[in-house]
Amino acid sequence: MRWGVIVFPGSCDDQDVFDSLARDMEQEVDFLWHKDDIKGGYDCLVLPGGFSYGDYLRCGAMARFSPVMGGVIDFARRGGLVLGICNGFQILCESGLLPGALVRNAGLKFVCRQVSLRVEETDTPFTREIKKGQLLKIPVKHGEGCYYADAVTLEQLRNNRQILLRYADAKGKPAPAANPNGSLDNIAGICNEARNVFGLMPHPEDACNKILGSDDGLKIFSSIAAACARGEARHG
Amino acid sequence: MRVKIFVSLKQGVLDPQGKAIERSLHALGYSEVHDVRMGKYLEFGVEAASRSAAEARVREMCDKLLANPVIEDYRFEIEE
Amino acid sequence: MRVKIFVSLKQGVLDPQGKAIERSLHALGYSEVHDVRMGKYLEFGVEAASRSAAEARVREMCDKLLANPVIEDYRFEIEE
Amino acid sequence: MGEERENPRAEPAVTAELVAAHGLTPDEYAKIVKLLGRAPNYTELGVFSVMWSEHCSYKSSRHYLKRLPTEGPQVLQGPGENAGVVDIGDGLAVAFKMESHNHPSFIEPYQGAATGVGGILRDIFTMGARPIASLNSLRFGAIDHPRTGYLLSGVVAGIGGYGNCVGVPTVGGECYFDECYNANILVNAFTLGITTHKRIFTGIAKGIGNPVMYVGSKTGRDGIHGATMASESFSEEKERRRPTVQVGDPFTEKLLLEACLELMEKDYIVGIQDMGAAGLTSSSSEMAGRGGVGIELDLSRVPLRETAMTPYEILLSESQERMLLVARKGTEEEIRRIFDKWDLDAVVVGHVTDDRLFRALFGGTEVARIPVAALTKDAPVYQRPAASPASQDQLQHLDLAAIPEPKDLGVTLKRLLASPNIASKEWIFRQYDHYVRSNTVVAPGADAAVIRIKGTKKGLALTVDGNSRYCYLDPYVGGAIAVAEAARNLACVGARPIGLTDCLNFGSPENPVVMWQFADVIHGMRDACVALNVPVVSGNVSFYNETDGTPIYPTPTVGMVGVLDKLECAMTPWFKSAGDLIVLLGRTREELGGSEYLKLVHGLTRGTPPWIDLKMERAVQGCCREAIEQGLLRSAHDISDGGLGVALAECSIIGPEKPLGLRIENHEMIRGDALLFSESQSRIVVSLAEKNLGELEEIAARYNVPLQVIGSVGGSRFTIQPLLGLPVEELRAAWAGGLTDRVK
Ligand SMILES: Nc1ncnc2c1ncn2[C@@H]1O[C@H](COP(=O)(O)OP(=O)(O)O)[C@@H](O)[C@H]1O
Ligand SMILES: [Mg+2]
Repeated sequence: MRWGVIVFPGSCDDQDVFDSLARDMEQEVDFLWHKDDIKGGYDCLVLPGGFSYGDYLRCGAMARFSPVMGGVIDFARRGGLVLGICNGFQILCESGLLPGALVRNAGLKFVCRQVSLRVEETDTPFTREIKKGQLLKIPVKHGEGCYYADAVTLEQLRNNRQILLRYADAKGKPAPAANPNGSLDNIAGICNEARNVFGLMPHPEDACNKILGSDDGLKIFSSIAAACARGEARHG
Repeated sequence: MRVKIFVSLKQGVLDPQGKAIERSLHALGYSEVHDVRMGKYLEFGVEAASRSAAEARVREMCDKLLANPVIEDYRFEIEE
Repeated sequence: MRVKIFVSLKQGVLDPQGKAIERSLHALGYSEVHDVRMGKYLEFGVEAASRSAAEARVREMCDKLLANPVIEDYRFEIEE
Repeated sequence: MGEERENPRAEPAVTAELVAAHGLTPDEYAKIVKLLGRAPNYTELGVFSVMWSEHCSYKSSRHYLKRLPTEGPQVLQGPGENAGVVDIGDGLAVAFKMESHNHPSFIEPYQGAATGVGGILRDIFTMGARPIASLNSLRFGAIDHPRTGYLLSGVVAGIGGYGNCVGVPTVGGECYFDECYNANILVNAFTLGITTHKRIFTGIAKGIGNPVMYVGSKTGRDGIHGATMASESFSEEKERRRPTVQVGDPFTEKLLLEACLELMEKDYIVGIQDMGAAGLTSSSSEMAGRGGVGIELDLSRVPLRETAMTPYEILLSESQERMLLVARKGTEEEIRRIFDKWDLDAVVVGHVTDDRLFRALFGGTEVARIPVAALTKDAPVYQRPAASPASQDQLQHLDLAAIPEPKDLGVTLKRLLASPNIASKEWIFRQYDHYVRSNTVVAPGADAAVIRIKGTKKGLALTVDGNSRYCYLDPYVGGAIAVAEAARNLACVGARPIGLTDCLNFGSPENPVVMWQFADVIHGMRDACVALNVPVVSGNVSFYNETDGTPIYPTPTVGMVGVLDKLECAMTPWFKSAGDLIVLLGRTREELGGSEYLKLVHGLTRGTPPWIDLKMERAVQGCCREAIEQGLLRSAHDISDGGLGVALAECSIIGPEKPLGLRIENHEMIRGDALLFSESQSRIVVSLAEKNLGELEEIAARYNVPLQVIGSVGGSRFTIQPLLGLPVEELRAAWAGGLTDRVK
């Protein structure tokens, strides 16, 4: 399969995503510059973490208008798989591909640490290889990762089972103490209704090798690879 | 013309910054302060044929970029 | 009384946010915009015997906590 | 083509007052007149004042810095450039340096610290290296001083805010609190970058006629030399001209970083240097100085952010996120195209000349004409008077017999663990992205950080250390220990030191006591560098750090880098499994002088610091490193602040998993507080499976290192027979909350 990693001027984790896909998973990966349109066929587009445009004003607010986003939105509308990590998640919310918004951490400070994530749904291309309720050890590092949505939206997310990851404690309970940023309902990652767009605050690319303390991030990437192997058509 | 835009968090969206400021103000002895809300303040110059023309443009800018309707409200003033 | 405080960067102090916002407004076709400055906007309620009493207190709060005199200016409005 | 600009303001006459206001002595002014063969104009005076400032000229320190060893087969670039460069094999090299940003951080903690990080990042990518890891060394006043919380919060947020946004992980550092920093905090920022041997750039101007290009942010009146304030009187629009605190723009820095690294893939660049202190002036004259050429600048072409800026202001502005480069003639267009891709200015502002003059034009008229040598190699050098204070002997006198032993040593241990100098620094490093670039193998919380080098089997270890209390009591010993402790921290993760950088933070060089401290610290550092075979490849001196009129403790901070040939061997300090033996390498003596214990429990900063035998230090480190490489150990932790008691507690509690207790039954027979809290040097506590003990003993014997099995790991209690015993959970709680609970 073929992955495209979008590069905004202030992307920081683009190389990390590239390396974990290319080195740890031996996948075919291209960088896609934010000023270009998307050419050629891709199975999955990744919006990496970082500070796309300095994250001035609001995280992801300006990235949403960069030329490449038109292509990303079409790609998603055609059913292509889109993964937004951290700043990528923020951009997906800002551009309306995902509901809700990510606001300042409740603690007001940037938080960088390992968290454990409970996998809530597995009938998606992003979590299909993972067992329901399984715990993943993956780091978060963000200043504005507190997920917010109004009551109605939140209800829809629950009803459509769009909440894919929750911050949980060692026992797997989504307890307040396990919530690093005050996210509603301990939400760490959600998908859209069509289940082909996934945004999460934690960084799987920083957990793709045992030497880094965890390789649970691979489980998300290999779920995507498996889904594509199952012949979901290219969307290019 | 000069434009002044005030972006504030919607009621119901929690505002940890405002809360933190309120706490520090109380700690400093300003106990008379309550309901602190923190927002953004933008100022810029703009050329436009008329005030109403400017208003229309500024409203567009806010809806498109400067405020996020999911979490924020905005209002603005225009001075000749 | 309601207090509204506007904190903005001093003249001449680099305002990266304002700069970036101006750039994207231009990119979006709003080329009529210039000199964008970004600041903080605070709103809160306060009890005070008189308007002037409130003013004195609020000025104190700004000098002590709400604005950093090294890089920021502030002004405020008080509504009964 | 820049439009012709008029100097917007008539320049003031150069008077004795104005000279003094520019921090130049009458003698220095006389020297300027002699070098020029005439009196300088106002703009030239400003140029001299910054180039001859302590910060740029190193006029008080140069004489002593020469004593530091800077050579080694691995050294590709020693001191004198923007950063040192060291070979790490596989055709790869690392560039690293540490910089201080003390005074700006005290005035505006967030921006001061942020721009400090920005500056050191530029020093690294200027060399052609991509920054991959940062450290920071911080000193604040007493934790309960009214300003400390505000300064700490601002500085940490600033370091994180800038480093996180640029995408460089902050993988470690250190942070201490002492009254001597109440009114003069220290913020020292370290960054390391990686490159190849083929891709090393330097700050040199060569090739007559080559264009000089300005890239990056526009120029404003940021941080213009304080002298302008002193000479405000003649100014009309005073308010607008007041020098302003520099505000950092990490996003622009990120663009500048990527644009420069992309440009460096091509061979368009002759030389490149960032515009740091004294901005355009120092970068251009220093590059010309290194190349033995002249430079002509047309200031009317410099991209400006503010209106009505004078030549003086343009030359002295310290606006951030700017670089100056000398390009090969004819490549200007290509260069502009690359910077355009990243939405940055790239403007030709001058060219290299053969007259060895620093010349600045403004709208056609010449506003400065100075021999480059006068600004660089002919700048004053002083050998200032140095004398140890009469009180030093008094200070070093400590009568242990007069120091009562605490009744409950368990309580005392908890107090030490809760001391902000020893307690967990998690509150700090949680605010730093230490994962980005996905290389971090040992994150903050260990003796040294370890990062992998993708595409190799190697790892890099980084640490920063310095104990100013030791330096205050005995500058020589303190200087030696700063180097030794850094190297020991590297040995504890299994790394071999390859080079160091330093920040030398001292009081006023015009104070003979300070110069004595400076000379002795350097002497001690030199001896340790030689003994441990670690060259100094870069560094930075910060004088005039005074708090309430008295100098801070002499505070050298040492940033050291090491290589692990087998990354998978990287060691961590915490216990791994119950039943393991606990072994002490090195010997504990009754050395409580200058210890954290003496200060915290008895309120004393006196005595002589622990002695250091550099031969023994080298042996202990070698022994530990070899044991790690042989895979014999499960943990290794250096014994520093707080002594054996604190080090053992840390082994029990600082790990990511739940705490592991221990039982110590065998140890030296000295007074209990000395056994637990003496900070004797050259000691490392390790744990290992019993079956490996024989091999470890064999290695220790070969290195002539004293080895003692002192106990074993296990259980939920922390017991040191017969002195103390308590639940390990209590120790963890004290350590975890010591700093965190006090900054809330
Ligand atoms: N300012 C800081 N920034 C980042 N990490 C820090 C800072 N201060 C301390 N740390 C981390 O906390 C741990 C303990 O620091 P320290 O007590 O200085 O260790 P040591 O005494 O072994 O040098 C180290 O891993 C260090 O990297
Ligand atoms: Mg230390």
